[in-house]
Amino acid sequence: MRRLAVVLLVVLAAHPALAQGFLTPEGPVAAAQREHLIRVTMVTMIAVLPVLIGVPLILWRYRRGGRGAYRPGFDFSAPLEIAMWGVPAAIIVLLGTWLWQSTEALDPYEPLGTDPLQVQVIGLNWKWLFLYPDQGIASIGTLAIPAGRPVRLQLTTDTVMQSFMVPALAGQIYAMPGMVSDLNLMASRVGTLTGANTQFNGTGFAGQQVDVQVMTPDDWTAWVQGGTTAPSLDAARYARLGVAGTTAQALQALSLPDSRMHLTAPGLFASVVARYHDGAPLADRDQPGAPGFQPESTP
Amino acid sequence: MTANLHPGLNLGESHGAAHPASENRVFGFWVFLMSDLITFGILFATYAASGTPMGLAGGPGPAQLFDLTSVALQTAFLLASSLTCGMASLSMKAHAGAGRIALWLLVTALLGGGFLMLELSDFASMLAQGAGPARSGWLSGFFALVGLHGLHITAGLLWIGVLLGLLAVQGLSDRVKTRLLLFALYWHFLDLVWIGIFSIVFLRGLA
Amino acid sequence: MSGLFGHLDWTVTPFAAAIADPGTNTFVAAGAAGLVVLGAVALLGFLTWFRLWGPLWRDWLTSADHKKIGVMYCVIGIVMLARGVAEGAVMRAHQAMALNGGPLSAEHFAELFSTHGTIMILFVAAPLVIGLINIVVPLQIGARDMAFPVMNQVSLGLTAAGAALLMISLVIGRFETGGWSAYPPYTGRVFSPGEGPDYWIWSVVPAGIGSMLSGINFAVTIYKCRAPGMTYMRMPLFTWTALCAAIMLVYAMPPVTVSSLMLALDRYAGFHFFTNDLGGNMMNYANIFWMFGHPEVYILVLPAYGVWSEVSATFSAKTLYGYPSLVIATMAIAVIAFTVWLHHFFTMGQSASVNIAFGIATMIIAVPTGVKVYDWMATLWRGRIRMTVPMVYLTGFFILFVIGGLTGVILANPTIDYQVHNTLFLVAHFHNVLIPGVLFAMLAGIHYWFPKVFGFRLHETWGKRAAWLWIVGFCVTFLPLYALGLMGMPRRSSSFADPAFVPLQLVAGAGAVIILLALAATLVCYGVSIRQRGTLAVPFGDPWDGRTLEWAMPAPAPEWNFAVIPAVAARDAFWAEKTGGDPYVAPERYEDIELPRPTALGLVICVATTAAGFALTWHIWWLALSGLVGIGLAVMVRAFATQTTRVLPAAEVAVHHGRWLEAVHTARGITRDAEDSPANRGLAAPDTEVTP
Amino acid sequence: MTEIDRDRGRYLIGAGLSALLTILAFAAVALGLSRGVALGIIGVTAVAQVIVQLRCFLHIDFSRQKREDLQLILFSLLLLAIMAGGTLWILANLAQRMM
Ligand code: HEA
Ligand code: HEA
Ligand code: CUA
Ligand SMILES: [Cu+2]
Repeated sequence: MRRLAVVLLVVLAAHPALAQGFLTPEGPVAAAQREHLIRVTMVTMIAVLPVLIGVPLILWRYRRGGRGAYRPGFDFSAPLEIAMWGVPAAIIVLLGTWLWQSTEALDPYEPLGTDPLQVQVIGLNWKWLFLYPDQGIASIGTLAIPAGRPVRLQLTTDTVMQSFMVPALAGQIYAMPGMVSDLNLMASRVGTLTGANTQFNGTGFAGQQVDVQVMTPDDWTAWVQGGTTAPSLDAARYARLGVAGTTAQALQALSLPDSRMHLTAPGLFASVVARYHDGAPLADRDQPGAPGFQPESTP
Repeated sequence: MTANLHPGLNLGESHGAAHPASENRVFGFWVFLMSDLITFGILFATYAASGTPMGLAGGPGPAQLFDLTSVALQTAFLLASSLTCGMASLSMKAHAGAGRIALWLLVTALLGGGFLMLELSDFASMLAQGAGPARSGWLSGFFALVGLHGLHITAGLLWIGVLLGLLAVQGLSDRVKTRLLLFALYWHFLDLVWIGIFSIVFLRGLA
Repeated sequence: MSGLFGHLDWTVTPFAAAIADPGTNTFVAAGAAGLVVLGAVALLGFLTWFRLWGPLWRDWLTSADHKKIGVMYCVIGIVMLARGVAEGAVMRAHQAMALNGGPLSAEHFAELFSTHGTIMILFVAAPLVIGLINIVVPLQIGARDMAFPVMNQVSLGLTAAGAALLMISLVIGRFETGGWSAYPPYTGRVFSPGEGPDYWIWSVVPAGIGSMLSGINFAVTIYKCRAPGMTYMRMPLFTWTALCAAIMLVYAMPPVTVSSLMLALDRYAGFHFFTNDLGGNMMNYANIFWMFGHPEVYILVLPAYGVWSEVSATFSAKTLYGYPSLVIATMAIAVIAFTVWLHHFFTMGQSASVNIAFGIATMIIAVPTGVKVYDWMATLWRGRIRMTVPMVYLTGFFILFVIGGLTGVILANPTIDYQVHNTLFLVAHFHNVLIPGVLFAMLAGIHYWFPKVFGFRLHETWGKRAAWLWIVGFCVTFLPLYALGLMGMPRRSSSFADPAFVPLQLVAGAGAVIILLALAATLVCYGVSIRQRGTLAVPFGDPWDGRTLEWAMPAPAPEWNFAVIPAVAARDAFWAEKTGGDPYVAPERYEDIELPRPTALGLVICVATTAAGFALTWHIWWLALSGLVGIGLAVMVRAFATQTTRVLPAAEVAVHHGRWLEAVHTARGITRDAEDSPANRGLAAPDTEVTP
Repeated sequence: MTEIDRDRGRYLIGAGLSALLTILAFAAVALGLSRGVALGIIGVTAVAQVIVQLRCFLHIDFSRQKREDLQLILFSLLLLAIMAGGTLWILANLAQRMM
């Protein structure tokens, strides 16, 4: 079984799609998660294999007319009881310890190093908007990051609840309106990865994907530079993004050449979060992503 | 079986067959009340968790809305009604006759009704100040919790009506006795929940 | 806005949509709606043609007999199962073709997984489990009926009302699209203004209340109505698991009732529990929903564990191994199940300490569950095993459930859950525990207890064919989903962009075909068995050489269950009598038996609740009010009823029982060699020593 | 003293104690004691009053026959504590990390 599991993992890993999954990690967090998965699977095998192997053997040996001796009164054995409770308990103690350590170590709120790149993420129906406050740019549906540098994502949504996930880097975290959650990640190699929303939010849900472009620091700087000369993300453009639609539809509606925009209002993220806390009711027409949303009416 | 006769009740051995027969019902009703307790518990937790600046959403809070005097009066009404309800059970145990029981029930209903009127007038004045359940998450929690208790009281009043009808039509039969016992449990339970409400909602809010 | 018909008009039917906008998508919807309508019409026609309205009314709809109520629960479960399986198959077919699209619209797909999930958990698995408990528990503990037979009927009525509303949603309007967990704010008024979430709310709330009442009923029955001598530590394990499940129902149903009603207040009355603005907190919805949702899955699986305990002991002709351990493990699972709900939202952003606490609590459940699995293995060990249909399911359960449990333990690690939450890995996990765990057990349980209720066995060969098809079909359909999840494919996706998903999707699609064959084989099995009921009849009542009390009476079991309430002296009460004395002796004297009178209360409540739910969904206020008032009036009027029981004279019981005893004494028992032959009339002879 | 008198006495004592405890709690607020002290008094009097009413109105005690009820109530309180306490812990933790 252990061999089989390894073989299975290798076969799966050779599969092209796995470039997207965390079994072929592109960063330290996903690598640790994969490590943890393998450890847990292997250790549980101690408790599981006896069942997988034992059941067929017992069924054969003790079948009616089979060789096994019949002991209809056998209903207790102290050593067996001890093993039955003890072995799983011991395994759980071990797994619990690992769970504790790894959960503390991989708290998504903990930065992965000093001076992380700050990216603010706003979930919209059905696209992700990334803001780079320090660089003064924004980008729809594309998250570009430099390889080797820790990244700190701060997430919220300007519509219903969503969950931002990049499997090859760090997995996922929920994003909710009026709230900010964190996800720290880092990519070790250059490449293109896929990210997604995993929390169902309507008909465009399946298409709410993200291109995660991991670049060399130089390429990344150039990419950022290009963004500062792109059309700017003003209030009207932002409001237009709130209309439910895919990334492609949004880019077309704003007639953008590529995903980048110039971020002129550094407080955009904070104001999106604050919108839900100002004590006034929000009419349907002011709720991005809702069927009744009207971009013109948003202040 | 007899050693395990069901409690909570005021029926004694003197009540013969009615006693064991009511056993299952009373126990079942206890279980139901415990389920109801969880319902209230969730609303309590929701209410308590929403008393944050975010939950208040800039709207009025306890200090502006709660009226200590009215709450004290409501508490007095409900406690008194619990006592009169106990007197109804006691009259049953003492074989004091259907009339005496009906009288105590009527008093209980009047006190319960008084409680309800006060509560509704508090609700009305909150609504008049623009502090309805639609104003904030905290107010939603408040109206759901206190309102659910009020609904229970209303159901209790209807129940008294049915009991009075039963007493009139069937007299003090064994079945009616059991129903009276269940009602008494229910009514005392509502008083217990009210202790939670005036302590956690009103007094904590005003302290 | 809301006149006599509220928001209702002809355009809300899928037929209108199919005419306005013909295509695969609208045709599938209209076809499904058409099937429901045709099915209803055919049923009405059938009943009228064969003049079955009278018997249906007298013997079933107004009956308060726990066995009949149990059977009706199972019928609801099986009818809804047909819809649920069909939806599952359609979803798999769609996803197999969903590279950048797929035949169905995204909205239709969303309706499918939402109805499928809601139906399978609340209207298939739960009714089957509750139905089986209803049928079996009073027989196992030596009781005449449930503690509250009429309330039992009301529970059934409420569950049926929820199911009815779900079926209506197929024909009139649309269902909710946010999954069976229906998270707001997506399901709130702003983002889902239509009737969909309302349909969900008003089918879930009555079913939840009905289940809570069932829980009370089962708990009181088991606490208070046991036969003399049936101490706690002599109760059969199925009864133990039923007791624990019942207690869980009492405490786990309020959360879902509350969270659904809070959602309703948000939607109907502008409250702000879960809205985006004015202090709503949608995280609390997830919190409350899973306070129900997690215990619910253990409510379903505990009775399933109970079935395995009965089946493993009976068919290995051996005492159950480790009875005290099994009891302790059952109780442990029931209690710990209330402390783990947060594992459904590890990724919401709470701190590591919270995740650690709930993660470890979750893992601990693996210990008692493991003990149970090992105990069943030890029961088989040194037994004399007959590979009957229930045993085939048990085998499938052993191998597959352990894998599902293992992936559960994997999910319990927040570290890993950050990766596989909301992916197909999770979908694979829960089908892997629900199908081999719960549904295989229900199939095994139905096969096992069917003769007790209907008086004849089910066909073994067809049963085995079906069982193997289920096992194989399950593996082919769901194991590939683990891999897809690890590759990062989110659940609830109506399409995907990565061509690498295609091969495994195709395999899973093929599996769905095998599953449809399995369903067909199951139905054939029932059909064949009904046609051959003469040769399969087991009137003496003990076809499997059973061990517990329910096998000590004729099959079908009489309405009053026991001619005289038995006195219990040992754990495997019937087995003890068979080995130590004569179980078929006439009692010294018979007594009058009090039985519940038929009543229409459950039916009235069912109709009124369905009407109220439908009316609330469509904002038809006068009807909603009438329905609610109707429910209240029905309960009040019932309070005035005095003639609630009828008495069956002792003489009648004596005649019935005596005739059976006489037949038993003139018949010859069979050994287990003849178990699957027409010679098996339900009387077991001591099993001979078999040489290898 | 007959059994009935004893029972009546018990109801009256229960009501009297309840009234007293209620007055204490309300007084703590009405007199404007410091919030901490007031909350302490409210908490203690509430628990005390629940126990008084369980004892005097609902006749729950430690005697053999009532033990089943007591167990049921304690088990319910355990689950209530898990659910309500868990909710408060989870939501407070989330609020602290997200707002
Ligand atoms: C008990 C629960 C149960 C059962 C049995 C099933 C059965 C099936 N499910 Fe299930 N499914 C769920 C519960 C269940 N499901 C839930 C809760 C969801 C989540 C919904 C959401 O997202 O909110 C879901 C979601 C879900 C999806 C959506 C996945 C996604 O999110 O992307 C899909 C897709 O194909 C699917 C497929 C199937 C298939 C093909 C079957 C079946 O066809 C498999 C075969 C059926 C059986 C093996 C049943 C056993 C047979 C019997 C009981 C025999 C009949 C008995 C008699 C006649 C007496 N399911
Ligand atoms: C009958 C149904 C059922 C059962 C029995 C289980 C059993 C378990 N489940 Fe599952 N679960 C569901 C139904 C069920 N689950 C459903 C429906 C969902 C998703 C709902 C949704 O989102 O729509 C879900 C989701 C779910 C999650 C949430 C994941 C997420 O959303 O990201 C988690 C996380 O911890 C989890 C864990 C477990 C565990 C640890 C068990 C354990 O009880 C398993 C214990 C069993 C074993 C471990 C195997 C036997 C043991 C041994 C052979 C020996 C000992 C083993 C060891 C020592 C390891 N389940
Ligand atoms: Cu999510 Cu606060
Ligand atoms: Cu769970």
